[in-house]
Amino acid sequence: MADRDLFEEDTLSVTERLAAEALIVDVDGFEGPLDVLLMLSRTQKVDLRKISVLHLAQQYLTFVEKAKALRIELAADYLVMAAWLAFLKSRLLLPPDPTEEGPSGEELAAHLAFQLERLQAMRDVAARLMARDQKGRDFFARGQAEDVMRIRTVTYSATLLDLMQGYARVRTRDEFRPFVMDRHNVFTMEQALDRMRPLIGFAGDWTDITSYLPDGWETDPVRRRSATAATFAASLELVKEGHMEIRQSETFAPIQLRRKDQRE
Amino acid sequence: MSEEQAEDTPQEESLFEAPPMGEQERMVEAVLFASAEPVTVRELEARMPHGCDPAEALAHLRKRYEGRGVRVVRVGDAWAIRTAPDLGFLMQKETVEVRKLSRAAIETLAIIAYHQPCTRAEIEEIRGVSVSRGTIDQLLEMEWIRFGRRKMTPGRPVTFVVTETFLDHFGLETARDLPGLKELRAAGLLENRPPPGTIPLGQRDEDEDELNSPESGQTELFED
Amino acid sequence: MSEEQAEDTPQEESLFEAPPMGEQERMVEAVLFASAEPVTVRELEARMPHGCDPAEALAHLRKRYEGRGVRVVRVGDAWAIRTAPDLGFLMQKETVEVRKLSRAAIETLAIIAYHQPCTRAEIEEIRGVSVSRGTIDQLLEMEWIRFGRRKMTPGRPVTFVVTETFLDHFGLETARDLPGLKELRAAGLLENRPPPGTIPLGQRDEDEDELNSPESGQTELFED
Repeated sequence: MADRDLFEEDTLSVTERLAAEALIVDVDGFEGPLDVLLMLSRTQKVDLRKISVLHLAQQYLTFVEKAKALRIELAADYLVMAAWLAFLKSRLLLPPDPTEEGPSGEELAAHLAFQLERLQAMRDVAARLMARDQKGRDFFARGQAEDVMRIRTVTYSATLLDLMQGYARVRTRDEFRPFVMDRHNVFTMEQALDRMRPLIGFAGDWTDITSYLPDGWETDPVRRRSATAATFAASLELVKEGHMEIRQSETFAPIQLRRKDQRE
Repeated sequence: MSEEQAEDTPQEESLFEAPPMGEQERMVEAVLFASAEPVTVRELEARMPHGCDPAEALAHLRKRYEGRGVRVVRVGDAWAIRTAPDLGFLMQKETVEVRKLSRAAIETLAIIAYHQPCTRAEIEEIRGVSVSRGTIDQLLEMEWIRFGRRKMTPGRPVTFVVTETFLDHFGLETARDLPGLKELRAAGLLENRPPPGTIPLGQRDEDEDELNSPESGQTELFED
Repeated sequence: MSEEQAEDTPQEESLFEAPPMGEQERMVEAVLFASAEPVTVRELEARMPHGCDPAEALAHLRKRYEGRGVRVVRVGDAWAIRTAPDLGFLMQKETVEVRKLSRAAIETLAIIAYHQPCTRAEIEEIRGVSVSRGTIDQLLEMEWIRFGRRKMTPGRPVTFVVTETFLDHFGLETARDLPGLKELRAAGLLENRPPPGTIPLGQRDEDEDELNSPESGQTELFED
């Protein structure tokens, strides 16, 4: 019996306790209940297809019982497997109940045998795979690989929409600088001041403000308006500075300017 | 562009005609020798002058190197030159220490190789234990496995398949050359048999057929 | 001695007798192939079974590779396998990468397209930022712009115009087909005025006429 090899006696002497501890390591070494079942089944020394599942279930249940007796902590899946095998055992032992639904004991047993055989087969081929000649151990790749010069051609692309959006972006930016856009038709007060300062010296008597308008700004109404406003504002500034005097006889009458006599 | 390249080769007159087969063989030889990684026929075609037939040149080259110190080997859809395995003893200097794989990793790898495309649930069902994240990660990191197509089963789980790097490492031409594959299939051990009493997934067979059909992944062009 | 025996136990039986020359040639071939660096005769001797004559094996191997795609060459006092020089062109892999043009380049290109012939100063005035040399160079290199006639203004600055390649890429027959050009012009958005405070160059209007006149430098571009 396989369980004999694993579990000697139930009475706990010091040596047996030590053995029990060693067994914990052993259980840890198993990769789950299926692994244990596979190990147990090997002791039957028959083709896995001819294995006695009933016998195997009994062996496993003994294994679990002994483990419990030795206070070996078993993971839940070991216990789940034990419960399932106990169920399987009862199905195999009792005559089939025709009213009962679900798979028969034979079907379940056959599937377990298949699972064990498949796991064993996978282990066998895994071993064969690892026994193959391996690169870097048995055969070798080129040691001095030549660099493949990568000629990377970078193609840049842009769509018409990109182009349009780019242009619109640039142009929209311009719109947020209105003074740049509008200056063409704007005569600023600074410009008017610059123009008037050198002229006022010659204006000894009352002179109409329109004579101070810059050349070429009189015809276009837009430009004339801007120039008139700038010149008027500049005049007020010059009056404030005390360089000039300004007068208007009545509403909408011509505005007249003259140099302020500094001695007064 | 390839015409321009052809001008540089000895076959100046062959602007519209491919170079002679002997010359093509030399080219394939040069490219395979230069690369440590397997080179696909497609890449050969892209690098060789227009009109070349790298597949045929490969067949010639393979024959030429039979029994020599290096061999022309097929790796999936690609080709490589590798030293003859019997001369491994000369290469202690080049030997690379392969990271020891755990038993779980080796088994997981074998299950993926023989059952691909294979889900994590299938690996767990076969091994009877859960697969740790680290095991899969390690195999992915080594580039021995990669993600395959998702399965058309509920939850659309991801699948794993083995890579060309895997084939290259174990000197396999295709995944079909895995040792013992035919016997396992004949024994029905590669079938995905659902436990009795559960609803069969009904998808596995399709996928398996695909894996084995000549129309799948690996082309038949280079079968001897 | 048969080759098979040599394969299995190359060293054991050759305690007193060296492997046959053919076998030695295979060994040299494999070592030269797998080694990361050129290998000296001395190193070969150390790695090969006792009694081998690597110098002679090398001579045989060298002859064998004559005229092949790779050659056995001497590097200092060591030996290596290298690609035949006439096949160097195969060691290039061409890849084409498509990248989006930078915003600066797009804007510069758009300004040139809409305002051509256009000087760098004009581009900068419109964009409000300086134009980097690299941007202009990139557009020139792509052959989307080229140099136009010099401007008849102080300093005689060079101008840029768009090319046929540009028109091809954007599917335009002429630069006048640029969408919205006329509309933008009608809206007065394309009038280019000198910044206030500078002396009017009195050139711009002429240039704009030139842009549209068939007699100007870029005739071929703008003829319908």
